[in-house]
Amino acid sequence: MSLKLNVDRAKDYYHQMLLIRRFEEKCVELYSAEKIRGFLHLYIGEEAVATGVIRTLDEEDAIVATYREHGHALVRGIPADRVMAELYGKAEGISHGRGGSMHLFDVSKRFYGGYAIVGGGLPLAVGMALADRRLNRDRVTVCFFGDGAVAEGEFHEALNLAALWQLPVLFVCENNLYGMGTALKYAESETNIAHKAKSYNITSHQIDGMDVIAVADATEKALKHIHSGKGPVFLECLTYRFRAHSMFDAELYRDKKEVEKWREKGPLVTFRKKLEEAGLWSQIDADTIEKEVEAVIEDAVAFAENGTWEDIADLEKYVYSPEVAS
Amino acid sequence: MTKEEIKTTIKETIYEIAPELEGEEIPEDDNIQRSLEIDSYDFLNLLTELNDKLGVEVPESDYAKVDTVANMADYFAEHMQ
Amino acid sequence: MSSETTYREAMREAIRTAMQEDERVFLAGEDVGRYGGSYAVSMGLLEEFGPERIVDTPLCESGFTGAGIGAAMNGMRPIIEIMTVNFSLLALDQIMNNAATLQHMSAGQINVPIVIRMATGAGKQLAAQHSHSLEGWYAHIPGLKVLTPATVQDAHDMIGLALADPDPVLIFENALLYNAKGTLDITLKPLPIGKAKVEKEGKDITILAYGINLFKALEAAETLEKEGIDAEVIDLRSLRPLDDETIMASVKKTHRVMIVDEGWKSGSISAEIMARINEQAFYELDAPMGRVCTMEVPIPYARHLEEAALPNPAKIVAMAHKVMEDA
Amino acid sequence: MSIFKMPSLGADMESGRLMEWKVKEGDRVKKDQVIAEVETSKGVIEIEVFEDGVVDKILVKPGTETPVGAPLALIRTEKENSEDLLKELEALQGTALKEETPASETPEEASAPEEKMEEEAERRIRVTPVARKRARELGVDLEKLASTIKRKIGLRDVEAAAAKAAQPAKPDGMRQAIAKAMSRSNAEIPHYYLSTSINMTPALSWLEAENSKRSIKERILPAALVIRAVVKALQAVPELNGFWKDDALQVSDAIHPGIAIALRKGGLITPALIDAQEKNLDETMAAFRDLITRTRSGKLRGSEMTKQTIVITNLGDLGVERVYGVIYPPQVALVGLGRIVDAPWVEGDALAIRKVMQATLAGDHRATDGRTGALFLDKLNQLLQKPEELL
Repeated sequence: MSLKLNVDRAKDYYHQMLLIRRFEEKCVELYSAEKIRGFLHLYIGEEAVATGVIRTLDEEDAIVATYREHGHALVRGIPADRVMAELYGKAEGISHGRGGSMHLFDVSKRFYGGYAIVGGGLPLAVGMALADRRLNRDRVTVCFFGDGAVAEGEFHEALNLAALWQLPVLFVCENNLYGMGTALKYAESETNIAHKAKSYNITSHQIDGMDVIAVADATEKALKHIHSGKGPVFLECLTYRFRAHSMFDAELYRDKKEVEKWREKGPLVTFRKKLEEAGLWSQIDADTIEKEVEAVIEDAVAFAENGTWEDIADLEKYVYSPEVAS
Repeated sequence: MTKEEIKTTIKETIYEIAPELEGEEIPEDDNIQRSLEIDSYDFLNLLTELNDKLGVEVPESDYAKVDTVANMADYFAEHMQ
Repeated sequence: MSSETTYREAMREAIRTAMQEDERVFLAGEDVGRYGGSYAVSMGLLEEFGPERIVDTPLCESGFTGAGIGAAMNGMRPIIEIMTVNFSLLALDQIMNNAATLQHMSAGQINVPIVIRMATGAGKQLAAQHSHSLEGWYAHIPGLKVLTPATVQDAHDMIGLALADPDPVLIFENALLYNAKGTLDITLKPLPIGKAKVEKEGKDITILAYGINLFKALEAAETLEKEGIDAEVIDLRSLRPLDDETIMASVKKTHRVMIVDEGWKSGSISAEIMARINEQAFYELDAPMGRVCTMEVPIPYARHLEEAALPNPAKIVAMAHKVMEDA
Repeated sequence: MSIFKMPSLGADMESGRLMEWKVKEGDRVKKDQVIAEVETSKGVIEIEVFEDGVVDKILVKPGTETPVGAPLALIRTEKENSEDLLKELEALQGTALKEETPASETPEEASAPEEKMEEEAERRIRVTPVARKRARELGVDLEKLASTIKRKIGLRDVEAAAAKAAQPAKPDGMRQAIAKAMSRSNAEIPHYYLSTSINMTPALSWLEAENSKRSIKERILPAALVIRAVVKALQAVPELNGFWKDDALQVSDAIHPGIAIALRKGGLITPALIDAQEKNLDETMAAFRDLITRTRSGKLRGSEMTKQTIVITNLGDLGVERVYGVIYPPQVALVGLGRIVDAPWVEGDALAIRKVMQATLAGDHRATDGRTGALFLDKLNQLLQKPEELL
């Protein structure tokens, strides 16, 4: 454990991961109650990746994520109530109900969404990094994507460009072993994704995505590498989603026992174990955190419930920028 | 036939003789020929038609008595009995 | 201040000026740098602005177009050159799913001021995979703006207009026009995006055209003139937004309309225009509308077949006759 | 064989629209028979054939706008085919005939299924959208219009119909025609004018007495009496009745006075009262009546538009006292008649009040001089003093 782990940090990580977990559990409930509609992709089981990476970033660094991005959004600090209202499709949602679960954006937090075409966010991250370099801004763009994206052309195009142009991009592959219902071994000739990334001349590591400390540690190192001008870094985080791909998924493609096995090394379980080993668990006051998180989620649901519907007269808003005087 | 009916008949006949007046108001107290650009031929036609319809033949010597729609109606009313 | 120049040079001049005036502008695409641009638009710019601003990309349309979008989201003013519209299909995900939607999905938090230029059209015996005309197809997509410069003046002006626009703008440059000469007056205030231009006034029939077909339409109008048919020729300039106002005003004047469309008939921009005229000016029509489109075949290689597939002045004249005679 | 062509019904007529054939192929026709109606800028005019014969072939369909001189039909006559005619026929056969024949068949074939459809759709009138809109605005009855226009009704048809309804004889075209003719007249013809006062009391008294004996339908208007007098005066002074052609006066035996007839909403037409010299007063009145009726309903004959040998303009109804007219070329004179007014009149050595009319003669100085004109006016005056002789 190279990262100095203190109580504050431990509390923070635990709080973030628990927030994601409880928020997502609430989402399941609300989806079943038809409060949330559309697609709902849950991040439960993968909390350590978003938390480990994002809590290590500078606030000027940008994030490009996927359609499984509630966790990333929450960790980045987008208020849970705005996220929940967006899932409700309410005018108070972060995108006024136009994005929904798969398209969360908060530019003020440099959170650039929310992409629902697998692999589609990667080139954007490359471009954002290109802009930072051109404008001499010492920032990093972090791009999250799943193992499914590895098969997409855009993955390869983006990696090649980022490496070719030595851009400040941190690629974070959340390898949860399944692209929807297709196991990685049925999709890739080479299942070690970090190896693939290496072939683009990118510094690349495979890490334990269930261990928030390991993730944070690797991120810290990667950021140093990028800031030193050595180009992009690729992190393959081995993780697992405990829930189905989306709400409407019978999970015929995997064994319940496999899920159980992964649950045993879930990020919260793993983290608690580590803290106990370090003698910190008793100091973080898990009950208080639990209550705080419960309160936040309760408030978020109330906020969403009390939200209003966007006026249909405003439907055509946000297709083109408002007229600017030339 | 009342005088009003006679007037209506006169006006209808004027419209027949001069269809392009259709839609225009025909003044009752103005000289028919001058106000409506009715020439002597049209006027003769008008009297011929009215003769057919009302059975009154206006001699030329009485032309001065039938110069307006109102006068013409009076004239016909008088002579129809 | 007006001078005779080519479409290509006018465009290059506009890019050069934009790059001199705004550090955020850069040009990226396949072979735009060392090669000088596959249609030589960017010839000499690499030397002037260096490889950081004239960026040669690998063959990865989706990658570099997406990178352009990302750069635009993050403060730059990229001009992305896709060699031809045919290859833009590889970047369609980025253009359609990202550039066109981000503003809406983010409720106005993000705008994408990207300019995507591409050569378009047939006429050089390049066969089916290098001869598409899909500008009307792109015009289907809300969130995009679609420009089709026909004249040398517009080749110049539209670069500036597109860069100044806060939203994604696609510029379709007909490959046969690059060598075309015309007058350029850089002091003229450009006609805004979304404005059509009446190139020739007339009273008998309106011919709507864009891009290279503007010239075919003007040629046809000359022929018609000799026959006593006074055609009004309008350069649409922008396929999205369409200038309904100018179109309807002309329909109200001539009561007869035909459209020249480089695209295929089915689901084309000409179909859209006809539909709008039907919606907005049905009671102005004195004859069924006509159109000349590309024949519904993948563009063939052989010269005579290709020529037969495309709109030309004779077809335009014939269609004008049909519309005129249908009284 | 002869070719029946679109006649020139006026110096300024360039083309006409054949509206209706009154004969069909194979019909026997007689000289002067009206065989078609042609729409011109001056209205619909019936046109006559000039020879006896049989209609061999109709070359132009109704509704077709045809330039003056273009062949409309072939008439089989006894006339021998001259070389020129043969050539012309050949040319026709080569072009117009061959073109026209299939052209007149194709649309029929093409319209056959359409007609069927129309029947099924209870004969829906085909009107373009803008025509429909304009018809509403202008109050044009499309049903009525559709009964005369068999093809699709367009904007132009509606506007033409509206214009026609507003002004039966297309004043614009007419105005232009008059403008052209009058400009030419003033430029070419050196006019001289003579005027005389005529005591109309005897004529009007006689006429009133005469009319009082007649039914209203047989009454004679003063205008007819004056026309009759002018005609008789012209018989005495024939030099004013004819044409100036090829730098020479050609006196006409027949007298076809063009009678100026005003169209109430503007414009003036001067159709000929044909062979007025052969008509007594009653016949003159009847012909005058007929001419006015047909002028106003737009049903003049071609010959009436072309044959005038002199013009008589009577603006008396409008209160004008004296008329200085402009001669219609190639005619050589115009008679102008003013209003009949009560005026002091010297009779013997007493002053009396009499009905007085100013008669004016405009003469072409190339053809005649003032003496001729004076003779004419004097004769006219004499005739009107003995109206009973005009019967």
